[in-house]
Amino acid sequence: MTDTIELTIGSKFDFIEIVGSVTKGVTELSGFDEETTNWIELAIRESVINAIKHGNKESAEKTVDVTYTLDQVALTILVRDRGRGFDPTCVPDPLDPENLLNPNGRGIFYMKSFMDEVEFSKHPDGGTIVRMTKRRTEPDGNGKGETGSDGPSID
Amino acid sequence: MTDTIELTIGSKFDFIEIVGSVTKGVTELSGFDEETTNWIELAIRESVINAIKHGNKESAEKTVDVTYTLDQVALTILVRDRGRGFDPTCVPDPLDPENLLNPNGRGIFYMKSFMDEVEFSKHPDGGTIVRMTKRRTEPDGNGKGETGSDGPSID
Amino acid sequence: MAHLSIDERTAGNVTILELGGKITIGDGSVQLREAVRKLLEQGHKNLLIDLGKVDYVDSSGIGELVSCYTTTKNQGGQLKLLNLTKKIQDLLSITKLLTVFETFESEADALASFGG
Amino acid sequence: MAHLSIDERTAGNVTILELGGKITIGDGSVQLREAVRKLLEQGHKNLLIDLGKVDYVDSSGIGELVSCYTTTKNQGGQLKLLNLTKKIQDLLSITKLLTVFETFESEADALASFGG
Ligand SMILES: Nc1ncnc2c1ncn2[C@@H]1O[C@H](COP(=O)(O)OP(=O)(O)O)[C@@H](O)[C@H]1O
Ligand SMILES: Nc1ncnc2c1ncn2[C@@H]1O[C@H](COP(=O)(O)OP(=O)(O)O)[C@@H](O)[C@H]1O
Repeated sequence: MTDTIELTIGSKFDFIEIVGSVTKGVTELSGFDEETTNWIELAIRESVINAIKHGNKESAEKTVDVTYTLDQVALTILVRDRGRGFDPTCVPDPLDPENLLNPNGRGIFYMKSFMDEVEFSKHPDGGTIVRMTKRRTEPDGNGKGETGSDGPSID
Repeated sequence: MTDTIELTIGSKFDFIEIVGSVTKGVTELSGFDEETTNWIELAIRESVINAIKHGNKESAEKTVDVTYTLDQVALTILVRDRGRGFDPTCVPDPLDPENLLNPNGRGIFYMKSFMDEVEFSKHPDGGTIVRMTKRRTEPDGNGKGETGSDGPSID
Repeated sequence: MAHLSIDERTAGNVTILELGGKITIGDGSVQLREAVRKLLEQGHKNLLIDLGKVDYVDSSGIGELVSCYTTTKNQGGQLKLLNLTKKIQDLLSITKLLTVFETFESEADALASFGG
Repeated sequence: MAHLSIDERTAGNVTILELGGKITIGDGSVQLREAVRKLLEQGHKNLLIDLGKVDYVDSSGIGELVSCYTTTKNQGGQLKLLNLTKKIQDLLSITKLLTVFETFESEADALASFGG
């Protein structure tokens, strides 16, 4: 069985809290533990902030769509904006020593750290689609159940 | 300026909490006080429960759309289901002494008590649309600002 | 999420059900119905429902309180309410249910009302 | 909603900024920047940021801490961090910022580290 929830907002940072609370609600329903829920919420917020800021450039009439799809294997979240798109392979690495003190440039890195998969594509009608997946069970299918402390790997 | 937020869910009671938290987020952004926020949340939950239960009859593939529109005058919320519709003039009055001990039949009454306007209509493609409005300012335009304790009138 | 907790205790011939959390469509309402049904089956007919820690009730929850009231009365028992929150008070009031339920703000008064 | 609170106090030659709430895009980040800018202008160059009561930070918030660090250093001052929550610790760690910031779990140790 598949469950889907869709949320559409205008391009205002004020609405980020609402995206956060829907994300929290969906991840809790999905059975993720509290820590994983927090990291998923952070990843989605970062993606929606990028959609508002870099994609729609805060123009009020452009919307951001967030779609949550839960199946037995994973929670998949799509974030779509109406911007010009960008080349994700050209984004500077925030771990590069020369970028370490850059005040920007960590959003996509956090998204990739906290989600199992992050893919960028262009919507046929224009705009960027970010597709993020978090698996509900261990990838090797050993039946360990919900991912436990699947947070970032700390060195 | 007008702000719109749209939320679409499948017909599952599990999703009511998510509708509640979006409603709370939107009403807080609208500047309604805590008590008014609680009553608006209750009204919207009742309407979405009706859409899932009586409208879509809990069939998983039918969706419920909730649209929040905020302008300077009011917060307007539309709840749309994919059901057969009903005649709201035929709903029994829960205050009628013979209905007082009926375990059901208070949802629409609460919606009308806590919102300024509640209207039912049929969507051209089928299904019921419930349109609920809560004014942000006093109706006589005397500039009193946000509605204060605009809760139910207690006898 | 969205759960009702029910703590039972006895004071003389009265069973007090201390509810916490949410009495809403689905879980909460069903749990309350089951708890009351079981007590009535076991012969406990004086029921006092303490609502002080209930933070959310919807029309299903109000309806469930009405159902429990009726079921208890039909079996010769009494069901009364203790510690209404402002929200519940308002929801009962506008649907004229304060004329149906006996409600109390003090446990001692409530217990005394059931008689010996 | 979503607000940052900033309490300032002085211990010897160190100004402690006790943050509470959220350091996120918009409000939170701007408030922190303004507070640090003002302190530097007033000649307070030893800054200790207490993050113990911060419950939410996003990449903008982390970026703002980096900005404040750089600005302070460029003006000949020092900015250090106290009481990282687990979340902030993780966010700094995976972006290798624990190699940049001096961090402390005890206020006394932090104060001592600034020297007399
Ligand atoms: N939705 C988007 N549309 C256009 N450009 C984007 C989008 N998301 C990210 N980018 C680009 O990728 C860069 C890196 O993004 P990110 O890692 O989130 O850091 P930051 O937002 O702090 O710059 C952005 O500066 C922007 O140029
Ligand atoms: N969206 C809807 N679609 C079809 N019928 C509805 C809808 N909403 C309400 N109704 C009808 O109106 C009646 C009264 O609704 P309500 O006052 O919410 O009480 P309850 O849901 O407890 O019966 C319902 O029993 C149902 O017959």
